[in-house]
Amino acid sequence: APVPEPALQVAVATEVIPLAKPPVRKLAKELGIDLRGLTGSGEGGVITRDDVQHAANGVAPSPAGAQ
Amino acid sequence: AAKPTPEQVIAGLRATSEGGADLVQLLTPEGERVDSPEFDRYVTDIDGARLRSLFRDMTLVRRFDREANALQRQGQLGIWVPLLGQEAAQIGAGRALRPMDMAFPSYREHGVAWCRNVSPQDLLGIFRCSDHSGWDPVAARFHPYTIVIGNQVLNAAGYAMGQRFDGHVGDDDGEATICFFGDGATSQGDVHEGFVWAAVYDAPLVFFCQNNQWAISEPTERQSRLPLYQRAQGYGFPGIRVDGNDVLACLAVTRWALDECRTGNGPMLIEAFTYRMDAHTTTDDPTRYRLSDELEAWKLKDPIERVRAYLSRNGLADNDFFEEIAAEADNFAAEIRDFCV
Amino acid sequence: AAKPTPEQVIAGLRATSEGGADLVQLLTPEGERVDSPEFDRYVTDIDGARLRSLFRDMTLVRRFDREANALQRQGQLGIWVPLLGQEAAQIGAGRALRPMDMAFPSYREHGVAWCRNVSPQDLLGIFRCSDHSGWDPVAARFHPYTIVIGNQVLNAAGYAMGQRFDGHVGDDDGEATICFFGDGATSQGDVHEGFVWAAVYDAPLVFFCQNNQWAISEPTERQSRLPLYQRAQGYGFPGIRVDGNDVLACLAVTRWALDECRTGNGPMLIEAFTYRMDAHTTTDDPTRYRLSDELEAWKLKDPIERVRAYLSRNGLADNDFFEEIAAEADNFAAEIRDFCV
Amino acid sequence: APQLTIGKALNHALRAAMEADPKVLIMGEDVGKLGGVFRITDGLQKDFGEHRVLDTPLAESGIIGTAIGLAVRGFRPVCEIQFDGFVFPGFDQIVSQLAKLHFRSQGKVKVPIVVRIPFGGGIGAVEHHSESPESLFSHTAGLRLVSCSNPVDAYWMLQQAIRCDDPVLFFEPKKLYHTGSLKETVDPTASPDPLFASRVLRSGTAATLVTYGPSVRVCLDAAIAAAEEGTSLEVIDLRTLSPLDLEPVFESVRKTGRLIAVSEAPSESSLTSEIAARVQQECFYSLEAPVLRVTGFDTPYPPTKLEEYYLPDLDRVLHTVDRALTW
Amino acid sequence: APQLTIGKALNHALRAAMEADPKVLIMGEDVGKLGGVFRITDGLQKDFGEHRVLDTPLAESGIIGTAIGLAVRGFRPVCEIQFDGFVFPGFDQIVSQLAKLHFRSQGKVKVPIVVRIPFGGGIGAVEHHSESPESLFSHTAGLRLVSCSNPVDAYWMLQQAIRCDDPVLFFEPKKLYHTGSLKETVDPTASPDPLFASRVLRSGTAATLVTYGPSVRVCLDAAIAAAEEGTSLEVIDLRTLSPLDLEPVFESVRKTGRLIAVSEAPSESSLTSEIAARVQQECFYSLEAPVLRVTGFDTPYPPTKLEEYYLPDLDRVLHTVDRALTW
Ligand SMILES: Cc1ncc(C[n+]2csc(CCOP(=O)(O)OP(=O)(O)O)c2C)c(N)n1
Ligand SMILES: Cc1ncc(C[n+]2csc(CCOP(=O)(O)OP(=O)(O)O)c2C)c(N)n1
Ligand SMILES: [Mg+2]
Ligand SMILES: [Mg+2]
Ligand SMILES: [Mg+2]
Repeated sequence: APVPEPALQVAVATEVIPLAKPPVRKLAKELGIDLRGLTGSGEGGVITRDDVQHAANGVAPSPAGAQ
Repeated sequence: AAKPTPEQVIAGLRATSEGGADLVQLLTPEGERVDSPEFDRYVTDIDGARLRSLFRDMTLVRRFDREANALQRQGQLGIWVPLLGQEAAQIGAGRALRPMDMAFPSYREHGVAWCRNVSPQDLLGIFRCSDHSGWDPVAARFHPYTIVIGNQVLNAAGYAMGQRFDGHVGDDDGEATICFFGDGATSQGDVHEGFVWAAVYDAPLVFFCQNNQWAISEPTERQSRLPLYQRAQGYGFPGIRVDGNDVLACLAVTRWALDECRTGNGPMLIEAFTYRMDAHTTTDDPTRYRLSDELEAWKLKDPIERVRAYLSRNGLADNDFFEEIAAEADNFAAEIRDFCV
Repeated sequence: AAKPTPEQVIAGLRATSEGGADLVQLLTPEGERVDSPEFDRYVTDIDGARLRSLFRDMTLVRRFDREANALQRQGQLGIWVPLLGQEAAQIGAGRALRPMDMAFPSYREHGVAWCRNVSPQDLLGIFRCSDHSGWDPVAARFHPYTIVIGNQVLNAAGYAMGQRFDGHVGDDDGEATICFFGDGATSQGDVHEGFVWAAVYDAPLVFFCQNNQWAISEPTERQSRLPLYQRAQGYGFPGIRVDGNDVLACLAVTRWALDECRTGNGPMLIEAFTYRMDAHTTTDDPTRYRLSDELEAWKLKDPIERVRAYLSRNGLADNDFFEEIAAEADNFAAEIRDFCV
Repeated sequence: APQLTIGKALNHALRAAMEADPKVLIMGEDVGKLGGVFRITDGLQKDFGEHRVLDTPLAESGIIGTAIGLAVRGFRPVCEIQFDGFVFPGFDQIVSQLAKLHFRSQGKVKVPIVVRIPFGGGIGAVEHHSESPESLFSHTAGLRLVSCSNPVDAYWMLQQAIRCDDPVLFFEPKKLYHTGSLKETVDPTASPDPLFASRVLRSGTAATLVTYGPSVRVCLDAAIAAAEEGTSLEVIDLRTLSPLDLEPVFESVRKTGRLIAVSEAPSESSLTSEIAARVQQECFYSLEAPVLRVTGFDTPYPPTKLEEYYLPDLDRVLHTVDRALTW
Repeated sequence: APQLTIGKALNHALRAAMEADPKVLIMGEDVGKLGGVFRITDGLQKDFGEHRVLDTPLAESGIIGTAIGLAVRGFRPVCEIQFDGFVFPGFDQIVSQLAKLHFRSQGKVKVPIVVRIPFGGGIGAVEHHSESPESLFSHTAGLRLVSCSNPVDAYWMLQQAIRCDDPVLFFEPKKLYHTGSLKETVDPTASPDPLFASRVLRSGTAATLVTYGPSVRVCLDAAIAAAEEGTSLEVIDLRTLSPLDLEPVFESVRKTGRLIAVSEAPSESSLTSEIAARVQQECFYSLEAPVLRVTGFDTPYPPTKLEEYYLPDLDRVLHTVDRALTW
């Protein structure tokens, strides 16, 4: 799929920003992943590197690996 | 009963008085020369030509002031700080300076700037809001205008200490510094500290207070019980009150004070008793706080008119001279206008 | 020649002088009563009992001071600011106050604190570094110690203005304020501004300057050409110099000044001419900057000894009395020590 | 209820406070007959007398220092500093006494003083008349700082500040004093918002603008302009600068993911630095872009011919919004 | 080359500067016979005379204000402010004149003044003797600020500051003045690092500590303690506080992903806020945790019986490192 203009669309479209630390956002950007589509496996629903990596690999993140 | 009576206070301080018994005056408002055994000798060189020159200084400076005021009204300047009425104090003090002396102005000393050869164009930058100070203060020996009330007094004290540390004080060829501030400024801590420092370091500094009777809307009673020149008493250096509308007296007294300083007897305080004939600045409205009577009374003491009267009465200047100066003033004003518009 | 001669300066300012011709003194260093047509009437109530009481005040306060100094040396206090030598100035001034009067100290006024019933324990918190001020300044009518030199002078001027605005000034029942500061403090802008405000608002404020000859290592010549009480001349209120080692004179002069203030003639400046017999604080080393001769000269003018001499000579106190006070002082010191250790 | 400018609202507030409490005094340079150089105290000396509206000697340390003494005596002085740049001679009394007396005396001495400071640029004045010194005071523990941006707040916040038992520095957006277009109906019978609380002025979704005082108008205008181009901006008026009330800002950032802090003051070690520092910590996982700032430059305030380049304006704010959106 | 404490190194630096340039003056309270309350000017009046080492009247506005005049006259005054808390009476001259004259005069007036300020706590002193006012000056455009943390820097930085044509506020970690264990060999023939540059004191990989002045020791000690537990910390000494030299900090954060800024000053609107604000912007995508701060509290400086709870110490720094590592 073509990479969307992530920042603009995300900001306008969501009510609550998907939680992720900046380097993870960067990774998502680089891999063309829209964080809105992900469920964070980190504490409090934070999206982790693994979550992004798995999404990029087309694999669902394992809840067990969250902690 | 320690407190002076209200009458004493008013006699000492207020605008409508003549400035009190201690006032040094060489030229009355009517243009009559008054003898002064003490100060005559400081103006023995002021012959007809030199007095005409002082007249010219004051006239041109006033014309500059009025032109700038008009330019402000027309939107060419952001603000103007009029000197109207203070020409004698500033030209008298300014012309007493020697080239190597240093001057620290507040923000109203356009007449002193003129004497330091600061061009009106360079000076106007501040009021056109295009710079904070347009001249070379080192070359002109005229510090940038200082707006924060009192600050420059300490800076001047330091400079004068430096003149002494450099060994440039002690005889007739010595250097001196002059510092200008207003009646309102005398309340500021910095002015006091300037007095303390200058006294302790024997600094060759003339404190020149133009008491123009008003600090914006506040009369001198809001700052002091006693005439301001008496402030010096508490510090151990002389204070003197001069008729600030008498250019000859201002010249004489400032020369005396500068001489005392350059020979090592500084500091000195001069209170030039004068009047701010216009508003504080072009944004001010003096009708809110003072009566026009007061202004009318002071018009009779106009600093320029008394010199005109003296020159005429003594045959030192004829009509041609006055017309010539008027024409020069017109040209000068036109130049300034051209520059701004 | 405007400048005073070095001799004049030194005669006026320096430690080893007697304080000059203007010094008000009621009790000589030898304990002899000097008549004063002007000030005797302010101490007519000081009979034997009352003088013994002043002696007791000074003795206990000195003992407190010495104990605190020792406690600091033993590590029980972080720092101590000795008052040694200034007992007469502080007890004289402190005992002149009425309950409704207000006092603004600097940081050395332990003797005044004593008169305001601030307990030594409450006072020591600052020096034990466990609080910044331990007493209730509102209840005691004794403001927190002020360390930033000069600040309290303006605060005191404001308070005194408030006494006037409240209508509590104007007759013998009026209130007054006293403000303590040192010789060094006179250079600060805030002290000047305090003079200006108090003068302009006719504030019932006694400026009480303890000239203990030193501002840490700097002698009074570093601050002024003239004796400090003369500073008042420039503001239009009276200045007076009192022998700061003479508790009777300090009491009389302060009562006079407070009375002038409460009846509406404030402000007033008192310079108490005294001597800091110990270091500036326990962290200071005065041997670096002053000769022990000076201290020896001042020991002859000890504020407590002259009262002891007067009491003895006039049969107003016997040995029992002095022993009793000594014992009380010992107990007092022990209490303080117990509290700290 | 009257329609008032900010300047008039402040004047009404002073009058109301003086009527409500005889201990309230006004002190400053030219506050009497002249009514202050901005006329904020207009008419008050005439109606309340010279002992309640004091034309003081010309010295700011004196104004603050004597106000402290008056406060210790039981008065509630409201001091006017004529212009922002002239607060500095009074800085020592503010920092060493005003801010510390309550703490020093373990709460026994109260100093309920309000120091009114007209601040900020945009009036074409000479040097020292356009400064924004608020960050110096927000760094100083022991002071409360507030700033109003509209007539209703001006009216209420000033009265609340005067009633507060702590010292309050009250920053007034001088360039808006007499702006007729900002006039609002001020209803003296209404009940005001709390003094020490921020307020969301406009809600939005794409990014948040947080600001105070004179820059509030700039941010609101920017939000309107952005809306026209389809970008929805949230605008928060801090109102209280110390203590800061950042909860509404955090909440907003958790929603928008982007924050731009706007102020006329130089950025270095400032309130906007503090906001950025706090938000990046509190909203770390929500930030889609770093907190950005639009401020005056780190130079002395320029000659006012240049001030339009110095002050945050619509273009700089919108440009920075774009940077945040495309980070 | 001698082994010197920071205090002695400063004394040697002053002597060297006075020998090198007859225009260098020393001014302040008690700087003459006493040699200053910390003895930093010890012996200088004896050797250079009363006209080069001036025991001034007791007023800080006077000290700064006359130093400015002396500088305009061509001197290079080095002013000593006795303690941090006493700089405030001189604040106006610093902010309104010292910081602005060069700018105001379009570069024609130079004011090469150094204001030495012993700062910070930890000496068990009474009120006003333990403050950290540097952020107030870093917010003020037109000033340069530096702070030394060791004898070699003390020796060179002070001389460099005196040679600088701009005004420099020189913050000295007073509690370390006479710490014998910090003695270093100061070689007057060596060539110093540039004045306005930060320095990485210790390199590490897990997180970065950035600090200045007295807290440098605390951070170095923390790094040593952390190393023992296997955590590698990088430590940066800012040295220059204005202008900040943050490039080395950015570089470090890009490597470690975590930054803790440490200072004794209250955090609100401070230098550490500024560092956090700048780093979160410049290193946004590198931050594994928000920039955290360990600072004094936002209260007036407490009675010194409590100062150990107020000042950043090893435990608070390490605890904050843990928070950053586990964010
Ligand atoms: C520290 C400071 N406070 C306030 C002002 C605002 N102000 C400008 S001029 C002035 C009155 C000055 O009166 P005075 O010293 O008599 O001088 P004049 O203007 O009459 O020449 C005031 C209050 C200022 N410039 N600086
Ligand atoms: C504004 C300020 N500057 C410097 C100091 C440091 N200091 C404390 S006491 C002192 C000397 C004060 O001398 P003086 O006023 O004569 O009072 P004394 O200590 O002799 O009673 C100095 C310089 C201070 N406390 N406050
Ligand atoms: Mg001052
Ligand atoms: Mg005037
Ligand atoms: Mg003393």
